[in-house]
Amino acid sequence: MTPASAPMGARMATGSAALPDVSGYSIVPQRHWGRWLAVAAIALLLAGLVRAFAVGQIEWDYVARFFTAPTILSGLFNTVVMSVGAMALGIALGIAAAVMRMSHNPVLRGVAIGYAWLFRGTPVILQLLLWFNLALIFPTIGFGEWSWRTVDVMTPAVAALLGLGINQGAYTSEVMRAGMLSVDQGQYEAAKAIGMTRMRSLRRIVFPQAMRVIIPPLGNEFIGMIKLTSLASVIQFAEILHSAQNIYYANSRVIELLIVAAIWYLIIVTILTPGQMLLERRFARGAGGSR
Amino acid sequence: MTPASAPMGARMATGSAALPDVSGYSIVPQRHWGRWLAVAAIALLLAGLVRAFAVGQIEWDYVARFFTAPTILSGLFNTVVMSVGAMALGIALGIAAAVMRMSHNPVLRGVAIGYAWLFRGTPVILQLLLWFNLALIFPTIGFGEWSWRTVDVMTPAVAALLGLGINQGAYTSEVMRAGMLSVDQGQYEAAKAIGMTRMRSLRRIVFPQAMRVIIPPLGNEFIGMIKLTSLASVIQFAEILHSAQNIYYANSRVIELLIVAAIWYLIIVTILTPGQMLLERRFARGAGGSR
Amino acid sequence: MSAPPASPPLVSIVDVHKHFGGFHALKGVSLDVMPGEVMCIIGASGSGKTTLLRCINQLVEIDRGAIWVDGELTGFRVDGGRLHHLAEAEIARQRLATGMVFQRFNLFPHMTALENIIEGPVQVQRRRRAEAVEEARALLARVGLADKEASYPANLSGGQQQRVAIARALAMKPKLMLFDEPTSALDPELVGEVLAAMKELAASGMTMIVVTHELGFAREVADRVVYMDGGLIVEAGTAADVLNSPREARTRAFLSAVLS
Amino acid sequence: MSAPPASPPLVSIVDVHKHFGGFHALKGVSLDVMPGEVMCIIGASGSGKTTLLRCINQLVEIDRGAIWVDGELTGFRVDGGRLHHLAEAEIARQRLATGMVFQRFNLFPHMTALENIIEGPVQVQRRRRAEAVEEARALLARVGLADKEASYPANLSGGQQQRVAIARALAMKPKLMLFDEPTSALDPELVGEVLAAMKELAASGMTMIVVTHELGFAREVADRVVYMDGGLIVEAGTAADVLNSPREARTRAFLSAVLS
Amino acid sequence: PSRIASRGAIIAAIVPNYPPLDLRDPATGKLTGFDVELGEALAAKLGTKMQWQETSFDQMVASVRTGRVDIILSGMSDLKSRQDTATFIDYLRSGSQFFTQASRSAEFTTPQALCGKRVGASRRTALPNDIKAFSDAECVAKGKPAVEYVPTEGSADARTQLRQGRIDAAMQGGETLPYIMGLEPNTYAPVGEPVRYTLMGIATGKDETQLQQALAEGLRGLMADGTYAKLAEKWQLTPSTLTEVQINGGE
Ligand SMILES: Nc1ncnc2c1ncn2[C@@H]1O[C@H](COP(=O)(O)OP(=O)(O)OP(=O)(O)O)[C@@H](O)[C@H]1O
Ligand SMILES: Nc1ncnc2c1ncn2[C@@H]1O[C@H](COP(=O)(O)OP(=O)(O)OP(=O)(O)O)[C@@H](O)[C@H]1O
Ligand SMILES: [Mg+2]
Ligand SMILES: [Mg+2]
Repeated sequence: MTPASAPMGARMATGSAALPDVSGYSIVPQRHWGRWLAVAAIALLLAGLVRAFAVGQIEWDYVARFFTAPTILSGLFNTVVMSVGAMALGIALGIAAAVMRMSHNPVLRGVAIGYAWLFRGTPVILQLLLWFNLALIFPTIGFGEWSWRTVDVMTPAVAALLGLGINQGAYTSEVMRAGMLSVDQGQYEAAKAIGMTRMRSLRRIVFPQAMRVIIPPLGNEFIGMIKLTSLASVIQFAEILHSAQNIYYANSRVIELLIVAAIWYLIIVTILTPGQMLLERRFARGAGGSR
Repeated sequence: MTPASAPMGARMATGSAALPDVSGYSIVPQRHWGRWLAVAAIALLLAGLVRAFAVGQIEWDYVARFFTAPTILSGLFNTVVMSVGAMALGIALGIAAAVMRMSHNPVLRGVAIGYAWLFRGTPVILQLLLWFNLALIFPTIGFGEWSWRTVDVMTPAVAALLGLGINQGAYTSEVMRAGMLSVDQGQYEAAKAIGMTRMRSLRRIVFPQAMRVIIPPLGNEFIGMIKLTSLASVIQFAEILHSAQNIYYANSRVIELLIVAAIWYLIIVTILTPGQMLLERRFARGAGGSR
Repeated sequence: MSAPPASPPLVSIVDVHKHFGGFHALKGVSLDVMPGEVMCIIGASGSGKTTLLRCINQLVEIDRGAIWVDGELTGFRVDGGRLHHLAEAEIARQRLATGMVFQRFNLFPHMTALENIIEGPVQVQRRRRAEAVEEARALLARVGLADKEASYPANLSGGQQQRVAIARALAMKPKLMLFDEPTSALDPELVGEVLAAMKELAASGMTMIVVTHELGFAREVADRVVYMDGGLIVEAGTAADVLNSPREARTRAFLSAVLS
Repeated sequence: MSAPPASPPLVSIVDVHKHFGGFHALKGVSLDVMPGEVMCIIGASGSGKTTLLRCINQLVEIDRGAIWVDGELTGFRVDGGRLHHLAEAEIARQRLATGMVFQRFNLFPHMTALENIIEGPVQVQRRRRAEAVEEARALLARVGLADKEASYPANLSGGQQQRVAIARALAMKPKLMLFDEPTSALDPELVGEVLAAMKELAASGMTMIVVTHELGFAREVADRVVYMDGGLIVEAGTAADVLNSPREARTRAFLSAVLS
Repeated sequence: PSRIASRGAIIAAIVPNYPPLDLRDPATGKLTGFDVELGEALAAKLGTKMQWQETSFDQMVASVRTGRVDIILSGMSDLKSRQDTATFIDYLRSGSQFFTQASRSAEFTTPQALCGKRVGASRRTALPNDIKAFSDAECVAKGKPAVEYVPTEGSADARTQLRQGRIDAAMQGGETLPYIMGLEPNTYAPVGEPVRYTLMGIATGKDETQLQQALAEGLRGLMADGTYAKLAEKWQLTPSTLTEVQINGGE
């Protein structure tokens, strides 16, 4: 071994003269054969699909025509209103269940756990059918003077609101609970120390901080809710899928109208996604790893 | 101020003689009135519900009778088989999409993103209807010699499998991606350094570690899938809700049969939950905050 | 024991016991604090110092004994020779007499320094916002943070956060201030600024109970020093007595451990 | 430059350049390592030491120049006077000639120490499992961890983990071992055990390139020491030359900073 | 046709939600009903077998069009509007029949009494049109409030809504009522006579003349040998039977 000392950047040792000098050779740009094969296959598939849709038995002018039909637009409106309403109910119930779940009272805790188990354990569609047909169990609702026929109360819209909202509440309660648990115990104590009651400290101190953890999953759940409302079509709530079905029962343009509904759903969901991000940024205020 | 020095545990300073001595007084155990009121209200409500169900227009012997009717049991079987099948397809697609999403090729990445957008942006029920009616677009599937009539291929079971599985894949890909990102970059390098190719290192090193992050959400998704199969009833796949509906179409016992289905769902979901925990523990092997 | 003094004590703790599950954290503590007095509590980890403070402002409920603050029995109402628990709202009202500063600051991270300070006056005491803001600005100036009113806690140093926390407690105009190791979560170079704010407060005549390991501060500021061990007060007296010539062997052992 | 030696170099690096985006991390590095030689690379943070090692075993692709390991041109195939990229499987095969030990150990946390070691031989080299286990036990004994074969990495100390990592690399029977600051993530009291394992390895005749700040180790074990700065080799020579009487001002500045 | 001969079975679409024509036996889960037994007899007569394919009402017409099935034998009405897409071999007469809860039969003695009331029917069928036509002619034209149509998911759901009182009356094929009333005694009562008669037919692809002839021939045979009448009696459908086989007789 002959330790060489040479100027920086130069060859430093011995023997490499035995190796061929490749310094003048140019590098052939890399071609990712397998990769481009995959791309080609996918492109072919997509092209085939597009062609099939174009020449297939879809009449695109029907899609265009019905895209803004009054029935469809009113269905769209109902979808959005129902999503907002059911989500609001879900959030209210979710907060109540989360607070009950964290109470010291075992009965309240048990009720909250049972609620989540029951409604997370059964399909929404089944819950909707049960609410809609509630009159088979309770012909009337209320006591004595104040009693109504269940069917008058339990319209498709009300059944959908209850079914979707109560089901959502079971999921939201978990989100809320995670949010509240994410707030440091010291925050409760600091709130108490300046004379706040438990309820006021939840409202002023704990929830605003929990929001940062709560908003992202809640945004996802809201987008899920938009799509969930489609199930209310089976109980005759006139949301957008129901509207589309009503039209195709009359004119047999099944695929065309399903496509109309699909495009509308994609539009709503695509609009909401950046909205969710804005909201998340808004609630990250003052965060930065303190505490 | 007269600093006193006194034996430990004794009164230490001056002046408290002015205050009444309450040491002999017993403390009245606390009664949480509001809390117990809430409990009473809920108990009343529950009792009322139970009574209503008991005396209401539900014929419980029908529930008992049909609980194990052959149709229901075969529906149950189909529900479970479809859940497993669709989940398996979803996992396969999810892994493929996650790997594509993390590839260097922009086209593959774009396809993976588009896939997630399209299938997460539309309701499953709509996807199921589209698959089931695919023959309206493509009367035949395949090329030349190897071509089949779409309707022979796209039976309710196949349409349900594709609809549920492909939709699930879009969600699972996010789970898989999060799992793969949770594995330290150093692990890929260490795998390369002992001569592994990318695919082998994914299989042997990355996925087994990602499992710990992947299994909990995947368990939730599987439980969700059990309930999602209920939607396949609209395309005539004979899962348990469809079986229940077939029976109540014939005998009009709507609520009774919906209750039968609900109980079965609760049973499956309740059985699966501890199973999920076991699995989670299994995959936490060797974890303990190393790296 | 001794003759009644001119004014009654502000805080009077009589034979207080506290259990956590099976663990006996306070084993009968009695202590009076006079108005304007600064009392330092020292003692080893786990000796019950924090628990005693938390009993005084009712973050923890006592099992036996009694605590009077400003002439009121805390947490209970006497009726027919028996003690009845007070309602939550009553307890919240009683807590207004005491301000508390925590080891970990516990500022509200979603509020600016100013908002942290006015939260209590506006939301709890229902005072006019403009007035509360004016006072809050004065308090911030007093703890040397006049320029930080719009900063969120995440953007303040630990020492600045603790000074905001002191201002937040003072904004409620408490009769008594409790400090639970206010400097022990701070980097050494930040301890001084917080101690300075506390000295200024003591000089202004505030009654203070301070749990601390800063013996220098205790020696300089405390009227009395109390040494706790195993849920009991082992020794109490002037700072000079307790810190320089402790009577008890345990106190001596503790002091020599802290000083080395 | 100098006369051809008896044996050809094991590693021959010729004018290697590497850019990361716009950043020029290696600016033309040339270096030969002879079989059995132990070479230590020292240099300030960001000088390109890690990048050079990663180029040698192709974790990073070079932009210009050439690297030969064991007589093979790495990463490329010469065809018609042009260089063609090798397929991934070929590169993986070439990597078998080098073992690498990382600063952060990078053991596979879901496998026991033994499983970590046999993973390469069994999965990559397709050797019989029983044989691989036997050799792995011998390697564990050699690094002083015979009793830890069933432990998961999470239950090993940093020093133990790093010794398992050395055994894992040796299990592939490499011709060349690369070490990237193998002791800098270790608590000081654990450094010695890892250096001891490396000294034993050097004594056994293994060719080693070691990036390290442990000048004591370099002085004792290295045949040559290379000082890098700003993506270039500034100075190279025997350990005694470079460490005791560096010619370059930058080297002197670096050494005096490290030693103080 | 050769396709059916080589397969050895006719594929028939059925939606088992229309008792007594099409249902699944709750006890056994087997398909049964008048349509099913008639279909089996018909197939036997033609020397082949029936292969039932359960589908949804929405998909039925699409199914013959796409060739998913050879025929639809599921109580389908032979309507002019449907004759564009399929050819029907008529085998039963159906009447769009209002009915109400037995307890309210005194309230609604004639269909005209339903003006201004809520009436439900499956939204997938032609019945909503019948209700509209009736309402226009008998209510609106005579200055009475129109019948309010309430859509339901199927006829079973219409009955469920009727029992809950969500609707005042419902409409479905009158031929099925006797059986339904036997199933749930004292629950329902018909209101007057059917407002419109239609024919129910076996739907086939438009170009499948060979199959249409064979089916018509077989059906005539069943009528001649009394099997048709026997089955109709078993499922309480005698009043709705036809005496001759028609092709596309519906209007
Ligand atoms: N909420 C609680 N539940 C159970 N045990 C508790 C609780 N709070 C305090 N303890 C226990 O009571 C004992 C006294 O605790 P305390 O916090 O009062 O000690 P301290 O003197 O403040 O010690 P340090 O100097 O560590 O803060 C400790 O052993 C502690 O574990
Ligand atoms: N993957 C990468 N992408 C971008 N820049 C990189 C990457 N890897 C290294 N660099 C940059 O290249 C330069 C050299 O990095 P390298 O890790 O080789 O330094 P080093 O000598 O090992 O330093 P240290 O002693 O800190 O490990 C650094 O400025 C680093 O930021
Ligand atoms: Mg403490
Ligand atoms: Mg480095």
